[in-house]
This record gives sequence, C-alpha cells and structure tokens, in this order.
Amino acid sequence: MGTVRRRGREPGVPVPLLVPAVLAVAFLVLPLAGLVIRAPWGELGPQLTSPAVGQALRLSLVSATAATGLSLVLGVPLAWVLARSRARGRSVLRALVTVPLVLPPVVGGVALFLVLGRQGIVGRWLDQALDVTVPFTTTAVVIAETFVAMPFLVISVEGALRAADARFEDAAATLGADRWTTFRRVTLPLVAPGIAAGAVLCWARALGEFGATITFAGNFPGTTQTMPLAVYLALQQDPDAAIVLSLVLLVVSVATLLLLRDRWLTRAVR
Amino acid sequence: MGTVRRRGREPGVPVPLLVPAVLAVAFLVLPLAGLVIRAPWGELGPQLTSPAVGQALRLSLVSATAATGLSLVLGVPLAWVLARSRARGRSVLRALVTVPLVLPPVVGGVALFLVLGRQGIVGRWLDQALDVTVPFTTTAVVIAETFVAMPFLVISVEGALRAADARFEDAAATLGADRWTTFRRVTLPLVAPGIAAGAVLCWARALGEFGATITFAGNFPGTTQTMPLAVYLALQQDPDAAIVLSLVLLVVSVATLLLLRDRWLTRAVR
Amino acid sequence: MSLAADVRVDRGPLTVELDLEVADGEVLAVLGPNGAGKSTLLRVLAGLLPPDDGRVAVGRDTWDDVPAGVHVPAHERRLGMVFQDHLLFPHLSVTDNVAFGLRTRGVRRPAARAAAAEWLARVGIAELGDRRPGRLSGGQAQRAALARALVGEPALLLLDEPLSALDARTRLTVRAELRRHLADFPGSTVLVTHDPVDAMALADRVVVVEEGHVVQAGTPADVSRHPRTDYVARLVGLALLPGTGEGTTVRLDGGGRVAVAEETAGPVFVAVRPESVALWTTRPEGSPRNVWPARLVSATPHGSTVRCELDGEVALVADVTATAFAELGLAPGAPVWASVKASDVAVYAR
Amino acid sequence: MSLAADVRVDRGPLTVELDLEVADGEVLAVLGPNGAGKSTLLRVLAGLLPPDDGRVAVGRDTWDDVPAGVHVPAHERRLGMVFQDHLLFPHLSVTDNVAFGLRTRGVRRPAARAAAAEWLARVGIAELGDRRPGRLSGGQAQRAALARALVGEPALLLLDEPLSALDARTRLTVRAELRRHLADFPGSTVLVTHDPVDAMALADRVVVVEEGHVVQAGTPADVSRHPRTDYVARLVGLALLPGTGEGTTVRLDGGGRVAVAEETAGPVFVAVRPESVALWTTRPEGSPRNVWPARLVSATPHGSTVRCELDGEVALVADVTATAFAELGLAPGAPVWASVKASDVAVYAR
Amino acid sequence: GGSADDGTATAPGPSTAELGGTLTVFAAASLTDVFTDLGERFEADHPGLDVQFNFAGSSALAAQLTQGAPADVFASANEAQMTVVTDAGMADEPQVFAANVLQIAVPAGNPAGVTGLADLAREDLTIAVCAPQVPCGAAAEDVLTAAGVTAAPDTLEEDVRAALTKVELGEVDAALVYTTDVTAAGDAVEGVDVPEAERAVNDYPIAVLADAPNPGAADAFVELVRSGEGRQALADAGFRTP
Ligand SMILES: Nc1ncnc2c1ncn2[C@@H]1O[C@H](COP(=O)(O)OP(=O)(O)OP(=O)(O)O)[C@@H](O)[C@H]1O
Ligand SMILES: Nc1ncnc2c1ncn2[C@@H]1O[C@H](COP(=O)(O)OP(=O)(O)OP(=O)(O)O)[C@@H](O)[C@H]1O
Ligand SMILES: [Mg+2]
Ligand SMILES: [Mg+2]
Repeated sequence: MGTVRRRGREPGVPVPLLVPAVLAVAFLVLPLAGLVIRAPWGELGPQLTSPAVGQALRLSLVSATAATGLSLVLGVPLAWVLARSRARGRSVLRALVTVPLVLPPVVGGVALFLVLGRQGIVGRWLDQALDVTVPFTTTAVVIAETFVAMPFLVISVEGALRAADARFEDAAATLGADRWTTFRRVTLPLVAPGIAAGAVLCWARALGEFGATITFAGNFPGTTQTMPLAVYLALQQDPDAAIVLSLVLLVVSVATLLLLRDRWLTRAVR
Repeated sequence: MGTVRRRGREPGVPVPLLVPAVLAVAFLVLPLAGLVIRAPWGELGPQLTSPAVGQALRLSLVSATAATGLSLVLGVPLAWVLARSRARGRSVLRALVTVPLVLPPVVGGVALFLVLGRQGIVGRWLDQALDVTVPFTTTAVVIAETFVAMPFLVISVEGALRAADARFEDAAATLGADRWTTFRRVTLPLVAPGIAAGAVLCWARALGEFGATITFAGNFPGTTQTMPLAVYLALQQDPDAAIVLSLVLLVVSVATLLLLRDRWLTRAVR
Repeated sequence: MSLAADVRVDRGPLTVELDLEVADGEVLAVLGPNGAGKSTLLRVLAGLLPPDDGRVAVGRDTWDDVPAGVHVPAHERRLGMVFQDHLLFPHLSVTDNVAFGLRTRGVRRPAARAAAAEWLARVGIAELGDRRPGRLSGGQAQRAALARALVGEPALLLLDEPLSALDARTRLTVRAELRRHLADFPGSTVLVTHDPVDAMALADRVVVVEEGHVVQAGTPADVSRHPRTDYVARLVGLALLPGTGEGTTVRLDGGGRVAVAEETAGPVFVAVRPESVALWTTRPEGSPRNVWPARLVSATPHGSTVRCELDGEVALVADVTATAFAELGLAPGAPVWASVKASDVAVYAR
Repeated sequence: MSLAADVRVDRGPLTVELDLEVADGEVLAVLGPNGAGKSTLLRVLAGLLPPDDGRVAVGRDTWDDVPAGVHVPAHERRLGMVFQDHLLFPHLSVTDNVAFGLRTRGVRRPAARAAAAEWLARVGIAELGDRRPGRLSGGQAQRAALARALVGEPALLLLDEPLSALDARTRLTVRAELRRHLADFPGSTVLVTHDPVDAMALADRVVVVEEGHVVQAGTPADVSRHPRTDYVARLVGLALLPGTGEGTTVRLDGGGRVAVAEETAGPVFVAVRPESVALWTTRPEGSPRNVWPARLVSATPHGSTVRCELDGEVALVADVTATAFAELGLAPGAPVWASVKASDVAVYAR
Repeated sequence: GGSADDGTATAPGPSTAELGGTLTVFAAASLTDVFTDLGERFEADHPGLDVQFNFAGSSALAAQLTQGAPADVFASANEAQMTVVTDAGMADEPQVFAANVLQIAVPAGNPAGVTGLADLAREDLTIAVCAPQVPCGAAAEDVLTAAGVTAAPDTLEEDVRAALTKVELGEVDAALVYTTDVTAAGDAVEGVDVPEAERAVNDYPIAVLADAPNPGAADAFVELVRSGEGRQALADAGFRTP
C-alpha cells in the first residue's frame, strides 16, 4: 500500500515468470548463437549462389506452404469436429490423430507407402486405373509433410476452440447462421490466434521434415530434395557446409514467419 | 423454416466441415491401418518381452515426460511474456523461439554440442569447474528433446493466451492479486485447454525425437537409447521389427494421452 | 406469428415448466425474480436449449415436439434475440454485428450495412458503427445488441432485459422506438424485464414466473392492480397481505387483522397502496379503522415523496410527501404508527 | 479513506476530464448517459487504465500522479470493484470467486470461504456457492459480483451498476443490505448507476457526468429538485426548459413563454413536475396562466397514473390518473392542451 | 552410463584375464547385429567387463568423437569418416577389418527382370541409387562410370537402408546397395551380382582412440573383431573380410 511506483503502461513482468522465461530464451537461443559463431561464413557466398541450394530452398518453402494449406483445409474442420461435436468415439479419434506425432517419421514414410505406394491400398488403384504414381514426386513431399505436420495444427486448433466462448456461436445461430456459416464467420475469426499458432507450428514442422520425406518421396534434386535433405547430405561430407545451409534455412523461415505473423496478429487482435 | 427435423441434442456436423474432417481422418489413419495390417504380429511377443525394448520404452517415456515438464516450467512463462508483455523486440524474440522448429534436428544436436559439449561455451566451464559432462547422458536426452519440443509448447500456449479474455486479469488485479498470483490462479486455469494441447504436442514431439538425440546424446542402450533410436537400429537390420516397435511406441503413447487428456479436459472444462 | 409453447426443462434443482401463448403482434412480458427461469425460457424458444419435454410452435410450424422427436435448430427459426449479456461478436465492427443476420439471410453487403446503419441511428449510436464492441460502453453495447435483434424480419422476438443498461434518457427514446417497432411488428414478442415500467409500456400481456412456474398472468393493469404474489406486489409497489376473509375483517396469515370495506369469506389477498398509508408518531385516534404499530426500516426519497418501508405486525410500504416526512423527523429504526382507511384497502379472492 | 481524483483520459473522440472528491465514509453516485465516461472513471480509479494526466489520491497515499510519474498498480490499491459485466472467473466456483480477494490477501482458505459464504447469504444466493458462474442466471451473477467486491476490507469501493440486473424484490433487499454496509463502511464509495432511486437511496452526494465532464454536483435532493441538464431532468422526471427571465415570464430558448410566480432576470431554468401538468381535449379557460397546445407522443401506465409524453411548442411530461386518462380517451398522436399553474413552476438561475 | 568418468578400472595390458571396467565402442549402424553378437561373446570371455555400443551413422559418430565423446573404439563404415577422426589426431593406425561391395537389390521375384547395371538406365523402371555424398553413392558412381552406364535414378538415397526399404516394399524396381544389406533383408529382397562392383570396394576401418579410457579392452576387442571368430561373424552377415 502506498508504494510510490515509477509510472509506465508496462507494470513489468513478475520475477517468477521472468526468470524461467529468460532461461527458456537462453536455452533456445544459445545453441543458435553457437551455430552462428561457429559457422564458416566464408562458405556462405558459394552456398547461397549454388543453384542446388536455391532449388532446395524453393522446394522446401513451396512444399511446406502447400502442406500447411492442405493441413488447414483438412485439419481445421477436424479440430472443430473434435472440439464441438458430441459424437461418440471422439476421444479415440483424437488419440488416433495424435499418432503421427509419435510415429518415427521414417516409419511414417513406410506407412505412406503402404497406402499410396505402387503396391499400396489406394496407390495400386491410382497406379493402374489412373496411371498416377505418387512416390518420388513433389506431391509425395507435400503428402509426407502434411502427414507429419497436420496433427500439430489439429491439436493446437482444437485447444483454441475448446478455450473459446461457445456462446457467441449461440448468438450467431439466433441470427440465422447455420453451423457452417457460424464456423466461417464467427468461430474461425474468434480462434484466429490459435489457428495462426497452429499454422506456424505446422509450417515449421513441415519445413524441417526429414524422415518421412526421404522415405516416401526420396531425394532427387529439383523434385524432392528439400533443404533438410540437402543439409543431411552435406553433413555426411562437410559439416560446416551443413551448418551454413541450416542457417540459410533458418533465416528464410524466420523472416517469413516474422512477416506473416505480424500480418495475422494485427488482423486477429480483439 | 418449418423444416421438421429429427430431434437430438446433436445438430449434426455441417457437410463443408464433415467432408474435410473425414478426409483428414482417413489421411491420418489409413497409413496407420496399413502399418497395422502389414505388421508381423508374430514378432510382437518376443519384442515386447525383450528387456532392451522395455528399457528403451521406459527411457522414452521418462525422458519425454521430463522434457515436457521442463518445457512447461520454462515455456509457459516465456509464452506469457510473448503474449502479454509490451516489451520491445518481442516479435524478434518470438521468431527466435520458432527457430528450433525449422532447424534440422541433427544440426540442432550439433548446436547443442557447441553450447554444452566438452568444448562448448557453457559445457567447458561445467566440465572443468563442476566436473559435469552433459553429452551422452540421460540428461542430454532430456535436453535434446526439450530443445526440439519446447517451441511447440511455447507457440501454442502463446496462441491460447492471445485468444483469452484479458479482462479477467483486470478483475483479479482489483481483488489484490499481483501479476504472478493472477497468472497462477486466473490466467493458467483459463488457458488450461491451450496448455494441455501444447503439452500434448510437446510430449509427442519429444517422444518421437530422433536426430538431435542421436547426435547429442548418442545411442547407448539403457542410458540414451530411446524408442526412436531403437526403431532406427531395427530398421538397419529388420524393418518388420522396426514396425512392430513403432506400433508398441504408438500404443503406449496413445494410451497415455487418452488417460491424461481425459483427466485434464474434465478439469479444464468451463 | 403466434407462439404456443408448453415446455419443461430441468435446470439442476430447478424445473422450469411453462405454458405460454402469444398471439400475432402481441407482446408478452415475462416478469419474475432472479433465477426464476426467464432466460432459460428464451433459450428454449430460441432453440438453443432443447426442452426435456413439451412443444413449441410458431404459426403453423412446429419448432419443438419432444414426443414426436422434432427439433428445429436455432438458425432455422427466424428469430431476433437480445441476450442478457449482449454477446456482440468481438471481431466484427458494430455495423457488421448488426448486419450479420441480414448477411446470413442472403442480403448483399451494401444493403445489409445500410439497414444496420439505419437501426444504429434509431437506437442512437449511429456514430459508433465502425467501432469494435470491446470499445463500447455497457449501454452502447446493449443498444447495438438490440439493433442486431431487430434489424431482420424475425417471426419471433426474444428480448432478455433489452433496456437494463440504458441511461434514463436513452431508455425513454429507445423504449419509444421499441414500442413503435413492436406496434408494427406482425410476429410475437417475448420480453423479459425487471422494470415494471417497461412491462407496462411495451407489453399487451404479462406473465409472472417464479421458480420455473407461471404464478400470475393477465394484462399489465390487471396484474399491477391485483398482485397474487409478494414479488408482483413489490414490483408494482403494493403491500400484499394474504389472509382469510371473515366478514368485513380479514385475518392475516402473518398475524393481525385488517378492516376492509366489502364483506369477504375464505382465502383472500389484501393489497394496500403506499400512498394510502399514513404515518404518525403517536397512536392516532380517528376514523381510519386500521392502525398498526410499526418500525421504520428504510426511507428512500423518490421525486417529491419518500418511500418508507415498515416492519412490524404487518409489513407495509408508505409513500409520504417529503415535507411530511421531514416534519415527522423519522430515522430508520424509529417506531411509528401506520393507518389505512378500510375503504382504501383492496381485497380479492386468492 | 477519502478519495481525491482529478484526471484526464482520452477515449478516442471523447476526452474524460473529471475532478472529484469523496470524503471518508461518503458515497458518491455518478450518474450520466451511456458513454459519458463513468466506467472509464472507475477503471482509472482502480488503476486499470493509467490516466493521461492528473492525480488520484486516497487518504495520504498517492495512487496516480502523472506529472510525478507515479502509478500504483491495481493490485496494490485495496479496492472492491463491481464490473458492469460481472467478470466472475469462469473456472472457480461462486464461493471461490468471492473468497478470491481474501485469499490473495493471505487469509487462509477455510476463513476465506466462511466469509464468502456469509456474504453470499447476505446477497441472497447462499445455496449457489458451489456452482460455476456459467450456471448462474444474470441476476445471480450480479449478486455474486457484488459479494466479491464487498467481502474484503477495501479502502475504496467502486460499483458499476451493481443492481441493474436484480429483480425488483431482490433489489430492495440487496439495496438495503448495501445501504447498511455502506453506512458502516469507513472508506469512500463511488457508485455508478442509471437508477435515480439507487442514487437517492444510497448516495450522500451525486455528480452528473455528460460527455466526460461533470455537469452538475450536489446532494441527491438538490440535484433532483434543480436539474441543470435535460438528462438529469428526465432522470428525476421533470421537464427542464432553459430560457431567459423577463420579470414573471420566462422566454424559452426553444420558443414559447412560461409564466412563473417569482420575478427573474437573465438565463434561468424552468422545471415542471409531471404531476402539475393538466391535460385537456379542448383549450381550457381558467386561472392557470400557462396553456399550450401539444401532441401526445406516448402514454405509459405507471402504477395508478399514466405518464404522457408531449411534443409541441414546449416539450413536457404529464402524469395523470388512469381514470382521467381513460376519460380523455387519448391515443398517441392525438392533439391535446396542457396547462400548468404558474405557482407550480420552479425557476432558478442557470 | 556412457559418461567420461566411467572408466573405473583401466587394465594395464592386453592380458585377457585382467580386463574389466567399461568398453565403449562407436560403430557404424550397419554393424549393429555383428558387433552386438561379438560384444556378447567378448563379455562372456571377460567377466567384469561391460561393453557399451553406440551405433549411429558413421558421420554422426565422427562428429560426436570430434566433440569429445568418450570412446575406446571407433568402427567406421568408410574411410572418409575415419579420416575425419584421425585428422583430428584422435586415433591412429586404423585397420581395415571388413569390406563391402555393391549389388543390385530387386524385390523378391525380380518383377522388372533386372539382370545387370545396364537396366539401371531404363527410364520405365523406378531406380534408387545412393546420393554421391554418402559412401555407397560414391561407390555407385565409380561402378557406373566403370560400366559406362548412365543411370536414370528416381531418387538419390541418403543412406543405403532407405534404398533397401523401398526395394523391400516393392516401390522401386532396383537399387544399388551393399551385399550385406541384401543379406540382412532376407527373403524380401534378391541380389543381382554386379561384376563391375569390384572397382569400388568399400572398406570398414577400425581404430582404438588415442585417449581411450580403457585401452587394454579396446585392443582386445579390435583383436577379436579381426580374429577368425570375428571374421566368421562378419562373413555370415555378408561382409568380405581381409
Ligand atoms: N447453464 C446452466 N446450467 C444449469 N443451471 C443453470 C444454467 N444457467 C442458469 N441455471 C440456473 O437455472 C435457473 C434459471 O436461470 P435463468 O437464467 O433462466 O434465470 P432468470 O430468470 O433469467 O434470472 P435473472 O433475472 O437473474 O436473469 C437459475 O437457478 C440458474 O442458477
Ligand atoms: N476500450 C475502449 N477504448 C476506447 N474507447 C472506449 C473503450 N471503452 C469505452 N470507450 C468509449 O469511451 C466512452 C466512455 O465509455 P464508458 O464505458 O466510460 O461509458 P459509461 O459512462 O460507463 O457508459 P454506460 O452507461 O453505457 O456504461 C464511450 O464513448 C465508449 O464508446
Ligand atoms: Mg436471465
Ligand atoms: Mg459503463
């Protein structure tokens, strides 16, 4: 009582939150700093101008973005069903959705073969009837990344939906909005921050995807060789080059996120 | 108007949501079904009773849980700072936090060496002053998993915090709660669903962690060999065994999630 | 369109069981104490809460019929609803909130926004259309919610305390506007309110709900003249005393007797208007046949009169002029004598 | 403890600039139209919204002093606050909501819960302590919010429309309980309300805020007898007519003249009580010196009288008995004549 | 534990009876089965000795060693990664204890009828070859160049197991992999011998590390690997032995 405080709109972060937050930042940022210090920056020029790197980077960005788009289209509705519908078997469904999170990605790739490969359940039919082969194509990269990354989106969007106030949906219903309109015009904007967070996770996970991609899509420069594959191969011969490549990937993705998030957040703010 | 509908508390899922949701489930579950069908169940018995598998499974669960705990302790405060504080440089901080999401895990392992290895920035000092070596220990597994998985928690909790109604925090302040008490007793319970979702993502990611772990912690049975590493080794020799091992990991993790989530959700419900 | 509802909903320990009819163009006010089930009723009528039993029909359409398994979802019911806590969409501007219902019903954006702007002007917040609801004051938010409910062409209007947050002046204008709108409105209206003035001003008929059941129904004048429960009596400013008629006296259930003008027998209500109660500091002698000792509980100035709540053998409310009150020199807790002429006491069968 | 606040806050187009003092134990009612800045004022006093300029002091403590750079955060201010939209914590039971403030101030759980239970009983919802707020009715939630604000021992009570959602009966009891509490309460209280009865019943002093500024201040009786703005006049049920005194006539700013009993000069207010306005279907001849033609805008029954709003040269409100109204046979829109005795017109300097 | 301060008893010499403590072996993942087997025998021969294996990709192991990982023995799947370690001065005198040659792996039944390297140029087949950055890829390049074949691969595998997995699943018609992998894959995969493979034999070197905590046991283990017993085990797994 009566303490005279310096004025400011920012009342400061409480110490029990500040200390772990600073530790967390240190924990996440120090290794990065290590990489930056250690990186042989002399290699940066040649790496950046190498057409193979540009190709891999472009493919990574394109396929991660496509995978995120696909995940949004399929995953947000699934999250809604998990959060809002009262259907039985929901908790089993939710558990099944989390499966690709724990499946070692290489096994995930094998699983995708079992469905979409030449001998796969669906793939056999695609191959024979439509003459479409999925593995070893850019499509396969997108599918592998979606398979691995979509659960991140689903789980975090479901969490956001659960925390949102469902009474606004009641209000929308009394205004004649059916559930689909309500979903589009009320629920989605209300949970926009959660969806943005989920999309960031999904995109980042897709961008870093390695195991399922190399298994299901293979590694062919220009078609299926994404940055993580390029980095892995570089690691085999020249670890320093691998670090530089990783940093390139990092800078590009961080820049993208910075741009996107600020756009999203200003729109999603209450 | 005037349509006569079958009665039921469940007004049904709108088709534009149902179709993608079903597709999403198919997409995530079919590959799993493929694995289950294809798995050589005859191998299950010997695998399950093998002490090495038990050891790896136990280590996986313990280290993923420890990593999740560490992530909660460090990551939730960080998420709060990102969502609530008005400090400048917040967007840069947020972007830095997302970095481990895109860093290829193997490179992440190298980065951890640069900090905590015997020659690392911090590790050198730990080694000389305290005679503590971090790499190749179970601690290293937990650290590698935390490094890779914590950003998932941070990003999704931040999204939940952003979507939560901050006016309840005002009400708490008028009741004499400082920011820390408010955080503990109001904010945390309000965003519990978001934190639960983030923790699930974090745990699952930690459980599936491979690249950073094998690099930074090595692959020593009993100490650092988690299930994904065991699966990797099994893949070298006997892919079928690898599939069985993956399924074991799946079943255990799904069962754990089912148990935990239902507990959390019933508590977090409004 | 006319509304007929006969529904039962279980709300924890309370069972809400109501049977209502509202004719075309009629406004039904639902009065009742907190937690009586008024908002619950509106949620059922809106289709947001499926009843546990019963039927809801509007015009020739059945909206709910539990035995037959019919439940029309809320969004197909063509409603306008004001929620007790507004529930304006936080992510839309005020204009877009109001235009929302029209947009979902297929009206093009410019037309919907124009209609919304018109309604915002009617409720007096024309200039706030571009704001987000988070930046409105409480009363402004309520007006926006009212505009949102009225802008469409609903078959049924459900208004849950639509004027409670409005300031006195705005309340007059918005009430007048609402009255004008309701007069032209062809559908049924159910209005929940705690303000008897709103009920009197806007409603054709009143039902009083207590603990989930209708305890009284009738025209506003009827209900206010012959309250049947203590709640209604308080609401309209009467003291209500149940008792048993014994010729020209009534033996009160709470103890004591009241002299009345008419002969009565059996269970009756005695209603005393506050204006007809006179206060004295010493026991008065004279023509009034009802004189009781009492204690002043509270005195509330109200315009040129002071409303005095009395406690004692008979609980009464007295309205005396400010001058008279000042002359009496009373403080809360003081003992007083209250008198009422027998001819000023209303008595009617229970 | 006494409160002294002189603050300025910019709220979009509106600047709220208020200078208030509330003595120890005093209750200040803040009245004003929607969007006037009342809730904004309370947020500033609570420390939730740092003022753009000015000072807030309670007792000898400075809570805000913008030039000196002082800002005590909300949680160090020892407040009790009722928010306009309750803001009960959805994850805590009602009892835990009420006990929250005590718990943060270090009271042990059983003691805090006991105190909470006691306050819940006082506001009449003792049996709802175990519920989550999401399962309360609107009025029940408001009572819980009131209990939560009152349970501690705050230095300053900030009540934003604390009784608006209560039913008429509960309102009486809760108002009486609040009155009793405020009478014993040593600190200052700022009460925002739209109900003049609440202001009269609970406040020692009233300030009227319009568009962010104080337009009138004084005792409740003073303000209600001599309103200085149309808003206040409407609030207390008077018609307020600004004009210029010219001997025993006042030339009204809106056109027309009013005969008054006293001689006046210069800018004055003329206030007409609705009870003193008589209505006629034909032009009356007689002693009343003020007779105006008018048009009936609306007629609202209220107890045994009907309140008639009139439009015309002079905008007036007339209260006539229900019988008289029925005999006049008037419908909204009908032309009438209104008369007022000069001796019934209050006139005072602007 | 695998931490550095684990070497409790350091044996003075290679005398078999006195070996004790922990022996840490970093070995290429392709050696998992053989070395696990040999390790068990070694432990049986030397009660009191605990053998710890760290199996991973050779490059990961080399990186760990240069970061100061505590190890006694390093067995690499190629000379290049061993060179990384010897160049860092952490080991000397690596000895080749096994070798591997390429074979064409085809799914059981050889549905595409692959008979030799020339078939790898067929556009209608789905072909997997290792990426040139990894040892089997380098070897494949040599072999293909020697044979004058321009392969038409659909994927450049980052490790030989990944290529083999695709053969096992029938998703590629042929892959150039090591004989040992074909052996390990069992019935699901058939091998087609490639005469040109002799041009690119891949050697597996093994070395005792310079600051091995348990040099005595390390020497003994290397001896075991290079002994007749070790050679037999390696040969059973499809390796060539010197
Ligand atoms: N979601 C809910 N679940 C269970 N019970 C509820 C729920 N909401 C309200 N109730 C209870 O049902 C009863 C009726 O509530 P309702 O909201 O209909 O009251 P009301 O008449 O609108 O009161 P008020 O005038 O205070 O708004 C109350 O006792 C309330 O506590
Ligand atoms: N968060 C905000 N940001 C900017 N302006 C606001 C905000 N909240 C309210 N306002 C505006 O500030 C003005 C004062 O609002 P305030 O809530 O103080 O009014 P009030 O007097 O409490 O009205 P009411 O009686 O309707 O509750 C209004 O014009 C309102 O639109
Ligand atoms: Mg209600
Ligand atoms: Mg307000």
